[in-house]
This record gives sequence, C-alpha cells and structure tokens, in this order.
Amino acid sequence: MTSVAWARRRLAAGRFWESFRRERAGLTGLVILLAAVAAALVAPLFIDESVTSVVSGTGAKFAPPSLDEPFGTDESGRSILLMVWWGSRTSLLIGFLAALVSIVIGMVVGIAAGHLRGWAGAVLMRITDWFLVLPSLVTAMVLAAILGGSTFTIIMAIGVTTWPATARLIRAQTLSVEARPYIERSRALGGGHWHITTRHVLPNVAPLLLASTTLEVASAIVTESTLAFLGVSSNKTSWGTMLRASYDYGAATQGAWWYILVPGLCILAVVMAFTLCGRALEAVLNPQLRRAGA
Amino acid sequence: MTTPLESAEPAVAQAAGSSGSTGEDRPAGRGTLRYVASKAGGAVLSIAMVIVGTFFVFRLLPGDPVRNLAQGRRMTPEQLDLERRRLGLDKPMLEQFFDFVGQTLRFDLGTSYEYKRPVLDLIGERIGATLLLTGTGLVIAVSLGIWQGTRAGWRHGSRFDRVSTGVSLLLWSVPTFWLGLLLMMTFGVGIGPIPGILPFRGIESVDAPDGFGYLLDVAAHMALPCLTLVAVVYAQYLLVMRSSLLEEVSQDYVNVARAKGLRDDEVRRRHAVPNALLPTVTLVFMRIGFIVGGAVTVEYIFTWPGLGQLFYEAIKVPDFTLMQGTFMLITMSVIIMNTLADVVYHVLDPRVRSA
Amino acid sequence: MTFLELDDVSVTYRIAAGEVPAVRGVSLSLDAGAALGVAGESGSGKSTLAMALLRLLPRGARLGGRILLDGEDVLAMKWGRLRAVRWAEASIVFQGAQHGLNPVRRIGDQIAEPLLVHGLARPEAARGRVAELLEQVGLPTWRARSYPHELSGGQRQRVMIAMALACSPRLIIADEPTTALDVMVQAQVLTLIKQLVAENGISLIMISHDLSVLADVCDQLAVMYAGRLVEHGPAGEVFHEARHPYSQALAAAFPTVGDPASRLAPRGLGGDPPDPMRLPSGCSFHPRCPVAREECPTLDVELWPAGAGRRAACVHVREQSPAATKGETS
Amino acid sequence: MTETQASAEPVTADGRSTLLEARDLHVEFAARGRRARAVDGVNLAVGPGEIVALVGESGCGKTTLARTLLGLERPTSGSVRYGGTELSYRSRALKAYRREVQLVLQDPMGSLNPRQTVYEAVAEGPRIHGLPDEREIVASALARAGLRPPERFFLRYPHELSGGQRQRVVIAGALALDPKVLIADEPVASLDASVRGEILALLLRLRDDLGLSALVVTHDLGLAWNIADRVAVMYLGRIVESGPVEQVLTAPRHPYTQALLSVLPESPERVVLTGEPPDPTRIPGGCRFHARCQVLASGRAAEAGVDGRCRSEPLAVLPAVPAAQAACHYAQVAEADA
Amino acid sequence: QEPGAGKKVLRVGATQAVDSMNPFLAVRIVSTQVHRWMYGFLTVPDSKTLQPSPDLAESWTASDDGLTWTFKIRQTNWSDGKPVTAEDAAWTFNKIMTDDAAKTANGPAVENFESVTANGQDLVIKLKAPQASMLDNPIPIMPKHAWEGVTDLANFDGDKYPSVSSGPYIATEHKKDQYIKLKANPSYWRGAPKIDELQVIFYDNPQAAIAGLKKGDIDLIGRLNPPEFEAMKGDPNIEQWDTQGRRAAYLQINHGATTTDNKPVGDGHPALKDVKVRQALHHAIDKQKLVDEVWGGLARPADGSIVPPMFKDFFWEATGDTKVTHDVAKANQILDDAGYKKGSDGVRTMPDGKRKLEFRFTIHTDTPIEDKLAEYLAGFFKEIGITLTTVKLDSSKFSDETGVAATFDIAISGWSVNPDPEEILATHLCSRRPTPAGEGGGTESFYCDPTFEKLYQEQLKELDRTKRAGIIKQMLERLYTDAPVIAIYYPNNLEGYRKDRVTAITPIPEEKGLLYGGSSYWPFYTVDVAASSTGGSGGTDGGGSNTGLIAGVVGGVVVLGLAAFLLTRRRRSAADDRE
Ligand SMILES: Nc1ncnc2c1ncn2[C@@H]1O[C@H](COP(=O)(O)OP(=O)(O)OP(=O)(O)O)[C@@H](O)[C@H]1O
Ligand SMILES: Nc1ncnc2c1ncn2[C@@H]1O[C@H](COP(=O)(O)OP(=O)(O)OP(=O)(O)O)[C@@H](O)[C@H]1O
Ligand SMILES: [Mg+2]
Ligand SMILES: [Mg+2]
Ligand code: NI
Repeated sequence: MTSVAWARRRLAAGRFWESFRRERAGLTGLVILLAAVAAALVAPLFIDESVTSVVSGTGAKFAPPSLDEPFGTDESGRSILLMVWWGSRTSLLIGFLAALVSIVIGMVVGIAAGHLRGWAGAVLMRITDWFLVLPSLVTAMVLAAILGGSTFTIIMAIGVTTWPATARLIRAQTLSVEARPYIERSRALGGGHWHITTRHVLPNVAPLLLASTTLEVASAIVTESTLAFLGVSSNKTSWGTMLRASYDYGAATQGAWWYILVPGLCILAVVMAFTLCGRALEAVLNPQLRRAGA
Repeated sequence: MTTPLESAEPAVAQAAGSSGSTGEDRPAGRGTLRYVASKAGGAVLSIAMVIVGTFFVFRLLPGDPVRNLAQGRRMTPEQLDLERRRLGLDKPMLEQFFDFVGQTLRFDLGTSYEYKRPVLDLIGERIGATLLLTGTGLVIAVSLGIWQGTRAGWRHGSRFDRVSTGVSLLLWSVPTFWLGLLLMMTFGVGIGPIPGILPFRGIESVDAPDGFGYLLDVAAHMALPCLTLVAVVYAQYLLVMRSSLLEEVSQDYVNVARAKGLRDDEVRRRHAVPNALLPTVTLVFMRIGFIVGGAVTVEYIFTWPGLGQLFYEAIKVPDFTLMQGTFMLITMSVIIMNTLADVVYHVLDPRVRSA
Repeated sequence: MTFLELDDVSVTYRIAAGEVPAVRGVSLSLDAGAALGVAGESGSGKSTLAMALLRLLPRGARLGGRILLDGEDVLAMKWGRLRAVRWAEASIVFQGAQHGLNPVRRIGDQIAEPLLVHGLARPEAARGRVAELLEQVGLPTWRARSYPHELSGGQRQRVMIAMALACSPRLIIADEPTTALDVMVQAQVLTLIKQLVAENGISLIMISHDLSVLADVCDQLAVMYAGRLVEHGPAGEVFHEARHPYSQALAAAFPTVGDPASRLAPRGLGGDPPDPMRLPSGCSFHPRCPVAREECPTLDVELWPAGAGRRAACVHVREQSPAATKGETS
Repeated sequence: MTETQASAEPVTADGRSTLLEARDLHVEFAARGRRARAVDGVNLAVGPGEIVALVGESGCGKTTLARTLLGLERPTSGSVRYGGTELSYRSRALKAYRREVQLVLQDPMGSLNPRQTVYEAVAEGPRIHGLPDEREIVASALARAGLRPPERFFLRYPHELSGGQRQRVVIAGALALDPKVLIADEPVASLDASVRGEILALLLRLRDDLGLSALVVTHDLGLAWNIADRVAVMYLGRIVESGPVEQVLTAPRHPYTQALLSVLPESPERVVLTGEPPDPTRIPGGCRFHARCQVLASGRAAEAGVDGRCRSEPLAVLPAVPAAQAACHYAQVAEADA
Repeated sequence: QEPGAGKKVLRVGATQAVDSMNPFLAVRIVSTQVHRWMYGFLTVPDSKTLQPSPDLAESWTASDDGLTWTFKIRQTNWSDGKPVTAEDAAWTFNKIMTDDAAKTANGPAVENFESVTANGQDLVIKLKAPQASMLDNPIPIMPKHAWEGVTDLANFDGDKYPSVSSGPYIATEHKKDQYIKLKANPSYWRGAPKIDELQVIFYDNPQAAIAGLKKGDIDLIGRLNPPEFEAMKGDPNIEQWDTQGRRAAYLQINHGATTTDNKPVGDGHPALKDVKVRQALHHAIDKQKLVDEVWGGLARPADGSIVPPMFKDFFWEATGDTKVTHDVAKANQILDDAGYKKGSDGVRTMPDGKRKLEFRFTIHTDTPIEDKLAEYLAGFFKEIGITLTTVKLDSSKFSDETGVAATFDIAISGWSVNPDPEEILATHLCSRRPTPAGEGGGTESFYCDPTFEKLYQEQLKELDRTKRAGIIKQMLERLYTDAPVIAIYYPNNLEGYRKDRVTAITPIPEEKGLLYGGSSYWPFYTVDVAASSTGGSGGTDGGGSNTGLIAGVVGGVVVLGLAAFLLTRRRRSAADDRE
C-alpha cells in the first residue's frame, strides 16, 4: 500500500504548500530562513574556524564597511562578514538543538500528560506548571552560571527552561484531539495507547509542534544571544558573543556602528524569519486543526 | 522570549467547555473559596519545590563553596573555618537541608558574601526600583498592547493591523539588550542630529530636585529603560489580544449583538473586548517571569538599581547566597503572581467560577 | 397586507477560493402576522437568507435584489436607520442558542440590552420588562441573574426567544430554533413560539430542515435547494403533496410513526448535496432527481405556478400548468 | 474471551438466542462530588440479526449504555455478556471482543481523523488486528457500505466528502472487521434529512445481507419506526418500556413513551412534559418518572389508586425479554383491569 | 533654583558599586578608594617617591629587633570635633585582631601583630616577627567613639551620614548602586580640599560610563580597559590619561605543584617541571606583539618580573645575558638540546617519547583580552612545537583549579601591586601552598624555592629601604630565571577626565602618575574643578535634560492629544457608516 500512502502524502504536502504559499510574510520568512541555514551549512566549504582567530585578523582595526570588507572589521581587524557567517553556525546550532531539546521534552511530557488519565497525568501537569512559571531567562542564567557556560550547558539551560510552554500547548492539543470521536472509534476498533498516541494524537499535534519548534528556535537564538551578552556563556563565536565583544570593545562609543548593527540585524532577521514562518505555519495548520474539531 | 507567542490558553478553555450544568445557583462563595484554597495549595507546593530544587541545584556547584566565596582573596585558615561554620557547611547534608528550609521559611535568605549583609535586606533595598520599572513598563505595555491588539483584531487585515502586527513582531524579535543599547546610543548619548536628551544611568540624578521636580527627574530616567522593556514585551499582549478578539468576533453572540442594533463600537466595547480581555489579563500575570527576565537585561544596561541588577551582579561575582536568594525570591513571586492570575481569572470569568 | 417582500434577493460570499453564490434570486413575500417556514438541507442558504434580511452578513458578502420591510428598502437604509430597525422591527433567534449568548454576561442584562440600546426603557423599567419576558417564556424571574452556562439548552433557547421579544418586534426570524434540542424540549420551544406569535400578532419566519416541524407551525412553506427557492405554498399542501421531487424527498425523510408505508422502509434521496461553487448546470437538482429528464441539465428552471398560491421549480410542474408557459412567475 | 465464543450462540432462558446482552447493568460517574447514576439497572438483549432501537431524551444514559456495551466504560455492577460469556476487561480479550462488536458514532466528521485518507480510516481496524489482504478488505468494506467504486474514494480526505459519504466510510470502517453487532449512537442525527433515509436503508440492507445485529441509539422515534425490530425506551438510566416496535409505538403503555410520541408533529394531541430534564445525580424515589408524569398529574393515577405507589414504591428492573413490557404502576394496574 | 549652583563638584565614574561602607568589611576597590578619602591611615605613600610618609601618624620609630613600632598620632580632630587619639588606632587594630567579623577585609594585615596599645598620642605595635612592610599598613583608622557601639559588626553597613571622618572628605549620602556623595572636610589637617563636593557615580557597565563621560555626566573615570580608553580618543574635552600602571600580568606555570607537605598535587604536565622548557616558552613569547595586538600598545612588555616599573624603588629589569629575548630559534634550540624531539606532526614529545608537549592554558570566562592572549600564545608556542589549548573557567572554578587543585598547565594571572611589594612576593612562598587537606593558602604557581624563601626572610628584617630593595630585586631575578611565572607585560593605567571641568589634579606619583587608580587620596585632595555655572554640576544627568525632557513631554502630550482628537473625530463621523 506504499503507493497509496505516497500519493496521499504528496497530495497533502501539495495542499499544504498551496496554502502556505498564500502567506506572504511566512514565505519571506522561509526564504530568509533557508538562505541563512544554507549559508551556515556551506560555510566550511569556503571558510574555516580561522576567520574568528584574532591572530589572523588582517584588516585594519574597526575599519568601516568598504568594498574589501563589506561589513567592516572588528577590534582585531577580523572581517565582520566572515565572522557573522561563521558565527551563524553556532547561533543556529544552539537555536536548533535547544529547540530540539525543548520540543522533545515538551512533546513527550505534553502527550503523556494529555493522554494519561489519573494521577500520572496530574503529576506531569503539576511539574509542567511548575517549570512553566520559572522565569526562564533567570533560570537559564543561574544554570549557566553554576554549570559553566559551555555550548552544551547553554543548550540545556535554554531547553530545560523552555519546554513547559511546548508541553502545555501539546497537552491542550492532545486533550482536544482525545476528545474527538475518532479516538473513541479507534478505541472501539481495538486500538491501544500506543496505537492511539502514535497514529492519531501525534500526527494531529505534529503540525502544531512544527510551528512551535519554529518559534522555539527563534526564542532560543535570542536567549542565547542574551546569555552571551550577559556574559554567562563561554561559547565560540556566535552572534551573541560577537555582540558581547562589540560591547566589550566599545564599538558603540567608538562609532563602529557596523560591529553592533550587523550581528544584531542578523539575529533580528533570522529570528523574525523564524517567527514569521512559525506564525504562517500556525495560521495554515491551525484552521485545519480547528476545522477538524468543529 | 520563551513561549510561542499566542498560546495564551489558560486552563480555562476546557473548564468552560464542560458547561450545560442545570443545577440551581450553588453557593458560589464556597466554590470560589475551595478553588482559591486549591490554587494556594498548588502554589505552596510549587514554592516548596523551588526551595528544594534551589538547595540541590546550588549544591551542584563544583569546588568548595567557601573558597568560591573568597574568590581567590587570601584568607587565613581560621577565617575559612569560621566562614564554613557560619554557612553551616560543616554539618551533614541532611541537617544542612533542614537548616536551609527552616531559614527560608523564616525569610532568612542567608547573608551575601559580597555585601556582607542579609540577602533579604539587599533585596528590600532594591525591590522598589524594580517594581517601579517593571510596574510602569507592564502598565504601558499592557495598555498599548491591548489597545493596538483590539484595533488590529477588530479591523483584521486592515493596514493598521498589518503595520502594528509587523512592528510588534519586529520588536519581539529584537534581543532586549541590543535594543537597549541602540536606544541608549540614540537618545541617551545622541547620534548625529539627534541630541542625547534622555538620561541613561540610574533612577535619579545625583542632585535631583525635590517634590515634583524629583518625579520628573525619575520619569526622565525611566524613559529609556521603560521604552526598551515595553518595546520588547508589548508584542505578546498585542498578539494575544488580537487573536483572542478574532476568536470572539467569530462567535455568534457578537452577531446577535449586531442584530440587536448595537453600534459597531458598542459591540466591540461591550461584548467582544471584555470577553477577549480575559485570556489577555491572565497572560499579563502569567508572563511576569518574562518581564523579570527583561528587567535583568534592562537594569544592567541602564544601571537601574533594582533586583535584576543585584541578581546580575550576584552571577558575575559570583555571590552564591545572593544568587540563590534573589533567584528564590524572583521565582516565588512569579509563582504567586501566577496563582493570582488563576484566581483573578476565576473571579472574572463566571464560566469558571461555578465550574 | 404584505409586510415583508423579498424581490430577487441574492447573496454571494467572496472567499479566497472564489465566489460562493449562497442565495440565488429568491423572491418571497410575507403578510403581517403570518408565519413562513423555510426548509432545505444544510448549505442551501437558509441562514444566509435570514441574515440578509437585516444585512447582518459578514463583510465580503455581496447582497443583491430588494428587501422591503414594511415598504422600506432595507438595502438602501442608512446604518443609523438600519440599527433602529434591527431588533425593534425584526429580531432574530439564531441557530445554535448556546453560542448566541455572551458567556460572561448575565442573562437579564443581555435581554435588557436591546431595550436600552434602542432607548425603549430606562434601566429600572428594563428590569421589570426582563422579568415579564422571562415569565412569558416560562422561566423564573430570578434566572435573570444567571449566566448562560447555568442554563440548559432549552432554557437558553427560551432566553433567546425572550430576547427576541424584548422590543416587541413585528417580525421574528427563527433560524433552526430547535435543532440540537431534545424532542421534549423541542416540543416545548415550538409550542412556545407558536403561542407567542399567535398572541402578539408577530410575523414569523422559521427555518428548519424538518418539513414536518415547519408544517406544524407555519402557514406558508418555502423549500430551498442550492440557494434557490424550489417550492413555495401553503404549509399543509407543500408538506403532504409536494410538487417538487426534492420537497417530496424532504417530506418523506421523517416518517409518520404508525404509518405502515414507512415501516422498515426508510426513504431518502440519493446523491450528495451540491457544492455551491460548482453548481450543476440547468436545474441544480437534476443529478439527484429521481424523475430527471434529458433536458434538465440544460433547462433554466424557474418557479412556475403549481396550483392555488403554489409555485414550484420543476419542469414536471411547468408541463402540468399551462399558465406557466407564458413565463409568468410571481 | 477466546475465539470460540464468537461462533457460540447461547440461548436465553426463554429459548431465544441472544448475541449481546446487558445484565443488571449499573454505571456511575462522580460528577461534582455527587454520584451520577447514568445507567441504573438495565437488562437488554440483542439477538442475532435483530435491530434494537434505544430511545430516550437527552441525558438519560443512552450513550453511556452503548459505550459500556462496547467495553469503553466499565460497569459499576452488572455485566455485559457477549455470546453468553461475560466480557473480560483485560486488553487482549477486549481487543478480540472488538472484532465482533463495532461502533458507529453520531458525528461522521468527528469520527474520522482529518489527517487520514478514507483508505487509512477503513484500514485502521484491519491493521490493529493484523488482518492480511488489507487492500481487499478495505475495498470490499467500502463497497458494502455503498461507496462504489471503492478505489475512487481511497485517497479522499474526510473533508472532501459529503456528510452521507462520511457516515458510510465510518460504517465501512466497522464492516472491515466483519463484526456481528453494530452499535450505532445516533447514526443520522447530524446528517441532512435527505441523506438520512439512505443511511438507514444501508443499515437495513446490511442486516438482510450480512445478518448483522444492531443497537441503534436515538432520540428519534421515527427512526425506530423506520428500521428497528424492537425498541427500548429509556428514562433516567433505566429502560421503562420495551417490546416490538409496532406494539410499543402504536400502543404505548408507559406515560413517558406516550408523551414522547405525542410531541411528534403529526400527533393529534400534545403532552408536553414540564420540568427540567432529568438529573442522574438526583434520581427520585418511587417511580423515577413520577415527578413529571402526566398520568399522575392529571389525577388518573389517583383514580386508579396507584398514586401512592407511584410516589414511593420503586419498580422492578424490566427483564431482557422480547415481549412488550412497561415499568409503570398505572399501566400494570390498568392492564390487570382490562 | 539649582542647589548645585556655584558649588565645585567633581563627579567620578565607577563601574563597580560599593559593597559596604564599613571599612572592616569592604573589599571592593571602589570601596577602599572611598574609604581612603574618608579616613586617615598610619602612613600614606609620598606623592613624589611613593615612600611611606606621615598621615595620621606624624612620626614613628622601630626597635632594633624590628619587633616594636611606636607611632605618634597627629593632633587633629574627627569631623565631629572629637580629637583623634592613639586610642582610636589601637581600637581599630585590636578590633580586627579580636573580632572575627572585623577581619573580613584586612585580617591578614594584622596577622603578625602581637599586641597594639595606646598611650596618649602614642601607638605601640608589637609584632610576632619582623615586618619591613609595616609602614604600608592598609587599615584605615576608625573613630572609636563612633564605632565602638556597633555590636554586630558583621551586619553593619556603615551607612551613617554624615560620616565621622579624619580624611579629606566626609561621606554625606549613599544611594545603593547609584552614587555616593562626599563633601570636603573643613577640619582636615592638611586643610580642606579645593572642591566642595566629590561624587562617585556608578555605572553597571564601562560603556555606559564612557558615554557618561563624553556626555558630561561625569568628570573623571579610572580603571579603564583599552577599548574604553580608545573610545575617548578624539574628544576635545577629554584628557586621556595613560600612565604606567600598578599591574603586572604573567603566566603561572604548573612546574610540579606540591602541597605544604611537599606531596605532588594536581595533574600538571611533567615537561613543565623542566626549567629548560619554561625558559623555551619564555623565549617563544613575543611580548611586544602581545602589547601591540592585545593591549593596543597600552602596556609595556615585561622584561622583569612581577613588580611593575611604576614602583621605581623595587622594580627589577633583566639586562644582558639574563634577559630572555623573543628568539624562536633559541627556544627551539633549547628544547632540541634537552631532548624534546619534534614528531611528524610538528609537536614535540618528552625525551622518553611518552607524552607530547600539549599544554592547557587556563583563562577566565568572559574576559575578551585573555581570549585574545590565548590565541596569540597558541600561535607562538606552535612555532616551537608546543600545542596550547584554551580552557575557560569562571572565577570560582579558576581559583580552585589554579590555586588549590593544581589541575592546570599554564594559567593567566595578574596582580595589582601595592607600594610595598611584600604581599605579592609572599604569594610565592612555600607556606602559601595548599595544605594536604586542600586548604588554599593563596599561592601563585605553587612555588617553593629555598633561595627565594631565604631572601624573603631577609627583606622582612631589613628596615633600610635601599638595602631591602636590593634583596627584593634579587628575589625578582630568581623568579625571572627560574620561571615559575613568566611576566608578559605591565598594562598601563588608563584613565580619563574632562579637561573642561577638571582644572587641576595632581597624580601620584606627581610625575605622570595615577589618578583614581593610585592607593592614595592625593589626586582627589589636590583636584580642582571649574565651578558649576547654573547648576551644571547638578549633573547634566538631570538638570540639563530636564528642559529637554519637559519639552519632550509637552510635545508628546500635544501630539498624542492631537492624534486622539483626530482619531475620535474620525470615529464619530465614520461610526454611522461602518459595520
Ligand atoms: N461567511 C461565509 N463565507 C463564505 N461562505 C459562506 C459563509 N457562510 C455561509 N457560506 C456558504 O453559503 C452556503 C449557505 O450557507 P447557509 O449557512 O446559509 O446554509 P444553511 O441553509 O443555513 O445551512 P444549515 O442548515 O447547515 O444551517 C453554504 O455553502 C456555506 O458554505
Ligand atoms: N464521563 C462522564 N463523567 C461524568 N458524567 C457523565 C459522563 N458521561 C456521561 N455522564 C453523565 O451521565 C448522564 C448520561 O449521559 P449520556 O451521554 O449517556 O446521555 P445520552 O442519553 O446519550 O444523552 P444525549 O442524548 O444528550 O446524547 C448525563 O447526565 C451525563 O452528564
Ligand atoms: Mg443555517
Ligand atoms: Mg448521547
Ligand atoms: Ni460549537
């Protein structure tokens, strides 16, 4: 039956694409996003770690943008363009991984809390609620400060503080899916917990999960840059650490606006792209979900 | 920013769904009391979890806490011993735990090593500034967000809607600190033709005048930090208000209201907006933690003498008792705010009240 | 005396995918104090027609034709005048009562609201009127302080009716007031409506997909299919001897208990309701019509006279009534 | 529950064979601190090839009874028996049981996962039970449910179908497992009047062609008249009258049934019951209907001298017999007199 | 009216808030600085020579064995009019010696005191052992009458204003994390300062502080990093003050760390035990390049050891053969000769061929300069076949790993040196190594060298400054050649002030010395500023902007009002025709 399944999937994807294409903002976001991800992925083909090395900074210090250096140079004469390019790898990686951590925990807990009745669900909900109210930036700062600000801890700190929102969302969605008659029908057909969660709940929360992931990545990138700026992260070059450096080296007071603007605008563009994309996804997917429930 | 923007669904949606009760008016008072009690119980449990969690997380610290505190300054062994005894580190873990819990329950958050003073005193000295900043910021952000959200949602798809949603999303995507820096550079220091007219340090001038002048002075000092805070947080209120208004607008009762001959703005004012406000109001409380996070950054940039700055300093030094104390206090107040949100919702929404 | 007259009313919704002709050229008239039933399956445009009467359609809907309410053209009214007409002249009981009430406001306030809006009563007087209205629909007066969720479906529907009566309108439009209600409650509500209309001399337009219910309450019946009127006439006649095959199918769908003809023989109509965006050519009903003929897919059907005060849009009808050949309609 | 019982068709006391049976079934819920006795003592039997209609007003426990019969809800006491054996709630046994008894719900849109194609929706049952030749099963189930040619529908999504087609898909999904009994909870309530008859005709045809038994839950007496062999009238968690359709619907004995019939549009005289719909958390003593009973209210019960018993003496639970019977003091006395 | 009109006010920026106004507790530099302005000490470094000169102690004598010191306390008054007596000083020292809480800030400074007694204006301090640095005592003399009532010193914030002071300034106001105001002490024994008020204004971050200086919110700022210093460049109103600093930056090398019982501790690389390797490392470092690239030229390459050149008396610099020059060839030569062979990957191995010369370099998190340094060092060492990888630790872990656990190979370090270098030298004593129980003693690099120990004991007893300087220089040379630490540069002291405001200021030492960074009140005693015109001194921070603000507020209100008016009007007119 694979041909049927395939045809169906193609059809679904096609329809999805049709409606997504109508969301202009989302489409713009997607384009920016793909460009950024592609650039980050191909970066090693053109440049390597050495662009972030102070020893190899060749240009003049704080050289304003010019033909040679389209985005100017930093305090060590390194090319901002190349640094931003290379730094996008760290920023995006942290964004994606932290979102992944958050989403995976959030999904498992959310579905479990929604699906399981009785005390297990209640306990999970209680834990989620507890984590939910923890002020996430503050908690992430504490975790990073205590565990040291390595890339791994930063990812964990962001992931661990942001999953509850996803869990809540997924739980709500799970509950509403579970209230649908087709779950009852599936149960009447003899389906067990596993069957119901994987065949019905998961596919129905997945779109939301996708949208939520997109927004989560955006927020993780911002959080990472904030942590870097507040100096609790000891990451390799990322947009956040670049901004921190621009600040440390007085780019603002020395009039090196490009040093502040470029990484900041990169964050802004990518985060905005993710946000637009996520919202568009939600807008496209949610009516479908809603229609399904109405 | 931590949560998907518009997911402001408080647990109410489900509660409201189970309507259709036919019973007579049950004594609502008792139900509310029970509800409040259960919520308070939940909050107490959460706070207990915070206390326990904090104890263990802070025990994860590598190295000898006392030496950590000394930060490499030379201390005689006697001094170290004394410090250790003072912090109770010579006792077994379990005893330390009970001591810690006991102290916390007595509002004794320990003594800051850096400031050599009770953490609670330090917090007390700074909480006012933070409340002023976040309070003002919140009020402005909420009113602005709700106002714009209402307009945008009511005229869904209009230019106002597109522009305000776009702008708020843009601001939402901006890292707080970056925006703060830009604002500081632009309006504080001045760039090109823009003179730096606004102060960007602290809460008041060193030689602040008295009386009304003082208020003005503080207001001027608050302008930039507040603007930053508002710019970053108001988007969520706008978007939530907008989407919950959209939700309400598609409800039949809005159509009924129109059919009754109400003017467009009456329909909005009397029916749609009050109902759409419910989730937004809850969100205001629920996202207090978010504001607090923003406050840390903003206070750092604008030298605002508040809790956020204290916390940041605690992290930088690092002063673990101070960090632990501020963290617990911030978290607990956020928990309490959330509980309040639940209760407020409960009071505001009759559907939940008797559910 | 004609109180309400619809002349070639059409409504088209504009949505992303294109245009939805929801109501197509409906002409009807209603005498003061009379009750008209509109039947038709889901999506046939009943609610749209009802909303059109007070221009309550969402933005993006195009309304054509003429609607004369007491001689005044609703479509030409200024907003201010229209608002004055709404509820004071004609009120609506919406489909799905549970959603028609604002969930967070007290019932009394909601009933009183039109009174206050139209300046018909001051707040204290309004309270008295609310009590009166509640009594009229058979609810205890203390219910005014309740919230909608504290009421059962039937009670809510009564509140909606009380609300509709608030300004003593001359026309009440009831859009499926009893769907989703239990048999017993349905009977209660129907009895109530019948009684109120009769007592107060109010005109009534009632919408339902259950012909038998309409036949019971109304004097006139109109059957809609795919946005068009396909049959119109006195209620009893249309129900018992429908001329249009669609009306016949509708009438047969609800059996009479005790009638041996329908025992163990459910009857229905094959095929599926048409998609308003892809209406079949000619007579829209032809793909499902058990008596369709060759020319049906190309024939322009209109309402042909089908007996005294009756009209039906079926080619079979035209053939039986010679007057129709002249193309005379209403 | 093992495979063997599927073939066994035990015989009840009165010598008639039954397939699915509820014995003194009670189902309770905790509702706002109170106990709601949603099903409060029900005996009901569905014989092979028989269509039984269960009617009653909203909230009387019809759905709960249906769900309990399917094993989706556990009875507080009493038992569900299938083929003479008591239903076991171990998951293996339940799974096996569910190949035999299938469910059709009121809302066909809701009963189909919007993300599954028709094919997947129908194939779900066979997949769960690991049946071979999935495609063939699906095709034949669709065909039997009247969706022909089945291949045309394989790739459709629920929202691309009309209401009637959706309900057929749901029925096909049930048929794919070759069940013996179909439990349909208001199968046509949300369908258009014109489509209704078609679906009911399909149910009748399935009974005739496949010998399928069915329990149809409805609040529509016309539906019972249309397709059922027997009807059971439920009030507040109990069956108050049951028997062959012709008998019960033309000569109702229980005042409640009489009231239900009287409110049908065609009926000459109308008895509109007053008062709130019944509340399963507060079941009155005596005859559970007495508070709303028109016979009692009009004084006819007093004339017959049963008003006291109506108010205080509870009625016995009706047994699961095919013959017409009513749980009413007045009716019993009146009949005895006649 | 402006309260500041006509007053002479100096506003000093600080990027650190005061931790405590209680000198027994305060350890932050900003606090000790403020306390220097408020309280007298026994001695103060001379403004020209930096040698101890009389402050509250008019004169002093030491017994021959160097164990008994007698200070004659100056006849002067506290700012509340009470006389300053030896009793105050004795109370201060005894308090620290006896009260655990009072030890917090300056406990080690009285560790060697046997007893302190007062006799009229005479203060007698008996020592346990000779201590040449006796005259560089860092403890402010506190007014006994005002402070002896404080029972719980540990929790006393010192926040009582106006303070009872004996220094040039009296603290009058302290807003936590905001500012401190001090006014001139009219009864100061040298005479009142020229200005009326001194304000210390805190900024959470240096960038804001620089912006504040540029904008004129503050007049002077010290302790700058090169970027901030650079940022002042080009501003016609600002004087960049770049002088030799008090700091030395060096690498500590784990050359076989041991505890006080001489047991090895930690996991240092064995190759570093070899002094040849350490010297080779030294040769490989291009200090000039580091200064240029890492410090933007604002430092001086270190050809000496841990005492910076600012302290002329004690500074020692290598010359001739002893001088380790940047010479990669020589470094390679040394290593080749010592049997560290290069492998195929260009990395050397130990003579026994077992371990590669791969060292860790431990630095702090969040210090961009150290990051940069690490990259340069890695580059230098690569050229001599040594791999260097960076380990970043936050400050608490850093001090644990490099000061106690010895789990490092090479670590960055630096020290601000006092006019008397005794303490910095002491950090290289055997006794400072951690105890076997793991108690840190405050060692740098776990050094324990008999020669060094002997010299240290000698200088303690040598009260003749010149002779003592000679011994100290020998110690520095020993550190230089034995290379347990390698000094890399002496960062300059970077400060700046507004020329348009500060009309006169005397640095310490007077010739191109420090302003804010010096351990003396001298610059701030001598400073003079232009009197504020119409309240300019009130801080443009508030005063200047008020007009702007009011204009802004009024403008904003007008605009908002107009907008609201137009909006409602539009709504009115449209309300009727909208749906
Ligand atoms: N707001 C809208 N936008 C676009 N199309 C609409 C809108 N409202 C209704 N329609 C379409 O117009 C047609 C008529 O709808 P209408 O609600 O009038 O039907 P109805 O006869 O009332 O059906 P029901 O019995 O289900 O209430 C349907 O095809 C429907 O899909
Ligand atoms: N899961 C549950 N928890 C608590 N109470 C329940 C639950 N399910 C049903 N009930 C209650 O049991 C009673 C019977 O409900 P049920 O759904 O069986 O009625 P029904 O006859 O199917 O009504 P309808 O015609 O409205 O579908 C109702 O009062 C209902 O509120
Ligand atoms: Mg409708
Ligand atoms: Mg039901
Ligand atoms: Ni609904």
